Amino acid sequence: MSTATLFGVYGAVLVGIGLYGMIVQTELLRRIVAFDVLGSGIFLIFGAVARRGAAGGLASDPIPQAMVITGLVVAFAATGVATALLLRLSASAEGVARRPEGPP
Amino acid sequence: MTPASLLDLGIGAVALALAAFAGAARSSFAAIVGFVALGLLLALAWLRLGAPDVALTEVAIGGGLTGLLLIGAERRLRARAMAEASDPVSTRVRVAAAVLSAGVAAGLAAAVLSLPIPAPTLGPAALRELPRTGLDNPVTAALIAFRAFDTLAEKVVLLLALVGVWSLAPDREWGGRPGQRYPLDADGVLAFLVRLLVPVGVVFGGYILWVSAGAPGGAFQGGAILATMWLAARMAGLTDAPRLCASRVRWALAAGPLVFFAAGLAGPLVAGGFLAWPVGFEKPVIVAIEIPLMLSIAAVLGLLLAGPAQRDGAR
Amino acid sequence: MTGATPLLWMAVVVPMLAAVVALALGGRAGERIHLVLLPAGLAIAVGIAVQAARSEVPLHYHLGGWAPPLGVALRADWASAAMLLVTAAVMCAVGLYARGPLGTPKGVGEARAPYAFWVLLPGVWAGLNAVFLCADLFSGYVALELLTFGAVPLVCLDGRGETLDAALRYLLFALLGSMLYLVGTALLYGTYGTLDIGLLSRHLRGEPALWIAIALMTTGLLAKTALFPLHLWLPPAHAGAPAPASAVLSALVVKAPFFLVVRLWLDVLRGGAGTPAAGLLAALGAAAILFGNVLALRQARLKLMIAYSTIAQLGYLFLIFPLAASPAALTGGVLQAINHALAKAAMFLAAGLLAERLGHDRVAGLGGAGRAHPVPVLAFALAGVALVGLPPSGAFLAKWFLVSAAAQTGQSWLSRVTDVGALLTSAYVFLVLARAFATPVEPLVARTPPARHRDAAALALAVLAALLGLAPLAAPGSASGVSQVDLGKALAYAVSVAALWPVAAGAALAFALSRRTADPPARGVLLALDRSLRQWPVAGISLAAVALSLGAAFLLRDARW
Amino acid sequence: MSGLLDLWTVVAVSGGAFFFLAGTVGLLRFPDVLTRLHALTKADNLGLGLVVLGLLPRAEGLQGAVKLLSVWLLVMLSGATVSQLIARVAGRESPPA
Repeated sequence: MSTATLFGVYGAVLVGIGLYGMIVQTELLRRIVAFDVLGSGIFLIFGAVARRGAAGGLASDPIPQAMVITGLVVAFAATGVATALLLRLSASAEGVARRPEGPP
Repeated sequence: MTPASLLDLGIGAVALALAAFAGAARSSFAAIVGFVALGLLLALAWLRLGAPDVALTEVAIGGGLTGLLLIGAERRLRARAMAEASDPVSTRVRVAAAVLSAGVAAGLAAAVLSLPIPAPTLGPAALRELPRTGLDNPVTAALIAFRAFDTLAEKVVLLLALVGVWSLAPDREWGGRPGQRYPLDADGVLAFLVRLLVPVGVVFGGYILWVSAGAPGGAFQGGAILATMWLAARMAGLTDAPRLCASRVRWALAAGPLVFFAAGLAGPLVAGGFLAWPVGFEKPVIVAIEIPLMLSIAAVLGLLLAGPAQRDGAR
Repeated sequence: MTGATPLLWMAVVVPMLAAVVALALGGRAGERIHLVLLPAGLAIAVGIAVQAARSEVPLHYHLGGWAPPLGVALRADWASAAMLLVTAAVMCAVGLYARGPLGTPKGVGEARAPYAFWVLLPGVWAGLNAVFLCADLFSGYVALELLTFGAVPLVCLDGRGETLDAALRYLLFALLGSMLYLVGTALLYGTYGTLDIGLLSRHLRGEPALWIAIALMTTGLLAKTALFPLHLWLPPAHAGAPAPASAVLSALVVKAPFFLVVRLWLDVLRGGAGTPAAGLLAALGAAAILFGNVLALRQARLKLMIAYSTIAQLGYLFLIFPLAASPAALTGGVLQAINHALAKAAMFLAAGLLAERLGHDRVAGLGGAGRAHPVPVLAFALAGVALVGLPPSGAFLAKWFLVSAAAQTGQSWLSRVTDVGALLTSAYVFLVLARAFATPVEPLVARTPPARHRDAAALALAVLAALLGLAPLAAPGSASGVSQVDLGKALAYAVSVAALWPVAAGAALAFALSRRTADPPARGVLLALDRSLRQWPVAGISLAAVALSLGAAFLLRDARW
Repeated sequence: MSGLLDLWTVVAVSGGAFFFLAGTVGLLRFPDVLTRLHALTKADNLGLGLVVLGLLPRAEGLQGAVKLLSVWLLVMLSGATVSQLIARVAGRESPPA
């Protein structure tokens, strides 16, 4: 198996681990960590795609690389908004987080 | 089995173990440490995949800044001893989730294994058009020329995310300073390190941007380094976060994207289209965009890390 | 090149620029900039619509002068143009309406909620236009994220704990959806070396990676559009947000992922998704219609009722996929999306006005509102007419397209679903009206003086929705097929017994229910089902199950390639 | 000459790897924060130092050598500071007997 395919498969497994974590984690911060793991897996699949596209002296196709860089930054922003929301939620006196279903 | 493929196998196996650890660890702190380690390891994977630009971004943003965000949140949550939504998930649900997630992973793996040979690629096309961008690094060219629209939109995404974070401030603290004030430890080791490191870091951030025309690097990576330097200076108590209503803060955030917009809007007049760069002046134009862009990225990343205003509010 | 027009990038860049400048200037600048943005955005949308109607080919623009596959393009067909127009219309009404409740208070330089709202609203507008215009699936991802980050903070602008909870759920589920979409783009790029919709549709050879990619992307988009059973986040988010934000979220934001599903299934796959998968989407849509409408009828609070009604109305959109062989289906789907956008925005605005003036939004306590506050109630009634599908609303025409497409393709079960949906919709619309015209239990005290421009904003949208069915009279010969419809035939159908019995039955049901004075009881099989489906782990499992079922359905598709 | 340099690289990098291994084992096996730190800093300073020294002859020109050395210097600097900070926190939480 080539490096690209190998990391692509690893990426797929990371997606599975992250997805499972996002579904079953009850602690919200852990859910966010699982989201980041899921994202890492997806970016790795992009990496596999990029590496497979190595041609003309390039070690890797630059277009998917640019997409991953964009995606990484967006994932960071997502983590930022999610943690800020979580912190505000935990600080709010109502502490609705204890009501797992939320309203109504 | 070549040494290189053994290395790949090893990196992947440890990455999976770390991901599983991040999922299964008992404390959230351990889970976050697992994730940060995963990010660092994935940077090695990106080098193996021939993508040093992404490796830099992964280290700086994927593992580094995201890890900082998560650790900061964990520390504050622990301080509040928040009663978590602790409806335990039943075993049945866990099994169903595990089976279905495995199914999705298997489907993805099958898709990866079935990708066509020879693989389609835009690499040669990017190389062919590279001279028209005045750059030598095709990844930078993709970000700032071929797919400049996505990059521009993503800058706006970052700003919206920041305004979203800001909007979570308590009303009375609006416009105040984010995060806590760290005491100055004047003779301490941290202040010493930061005084030594910040100039190096700032030079390095600029260097990462400057070389990105021809070598791995870019505005994101440079901006991430600058943001970390700012955080280090705050943690050492050498500087405090500014008030978020200060107009210099607002303009520092907007300047990069606005220069990008302005250059894009000049395109139809001087280069035949929105986001088209004038022939013969591509590189100076791109540099003129990327320098303010990096500063704005540093500001937005640093302020996303800092969070909403929580003291010294206007009211 | 024919069909190239700079208006396309302007439609995205002008609101983006407004957001960035509003962020930089701060204070009241956002509100003021919005006053300039409204006419500009509307003019751009009208300009695109006019050009799209005149052009033989879809409009397009190569950004930076780089042609796909290396560069990215924007593209507008009649459906994009229609969505841009309705977006501009709703944004204008919401922008005018919000100047009251979300204006910066006098004597304050800058306030939290108004500042955030007037930066995020143009951001959402930019995101919507970018989704409707993108010709590249990765640009579509960035556009979806613009929407997510613009929309989520709007949910919790008032900072109450329950809205924070709703916002966090919405964010995490939407992000999960984005990730599934993103991984699909990776697989598509790895298979075809491009993400341009037009190029992709020409290169398809039916590889397994294609089907896995489309299954994951579609599932991600369904999560973001809150199609049953992936609706866990929608009711608390749409009901908890301030009224103008609810209007934008419910009317427009959930339409964007649907629009990308249409792009994937009808443009990339060119209708070749196969019967089982299309049937699966339609079955989920049908379930959404029945489930969402019954739950809407069971809600005690007006805003929750409207939010559940959105879940049902989104279901109609997915009925078009098994009918994709008939061009009428897409026309019907887009018309339904537009009709719902106008009607639902009007309803949320009207509900917001009523809640401000009554001090609550309990349906059982609306008594006397019809006399005291006639304009919001009239707006609600007209929007209700449009939701039920009475002529001359857009929904009546949309339903006509659906019914005729269903008859052409021999799938008349879809018409039964729409009949039951109309019955239930008319029941809750008439229930609200019956309550509003009942004698109040205690005399009403107006809390805030009515502001005429805000009443007018809600009413204008409602009138537009109620008259949308007359669009064929105005639309010039366009590719949409709207103008080819035989309006006489459609009208004859709309006033036939076949179309009117559900409405009458619903009205009767509403009358029966309105004799109860208390809130509806909070128990029942469907309510319990809803509660369990909206638990996070269950919704996550549903998401994965939908992805796998779609993948399996693709494998079973009739051999087309 | 090049044979000797290769030998140097092999020896030095292997030595560095040994210190990393020893440091990791120490991190896992030692009982408390301070002893673990002790193990870690050995890996950082000696291990990385030897690896850098071993790689120096293979650096691409002067610029590459300077980069390698500055990596070592920066890691030493931050490692020393961070272990100071960790030790301080550890000392505050459970003062040495």
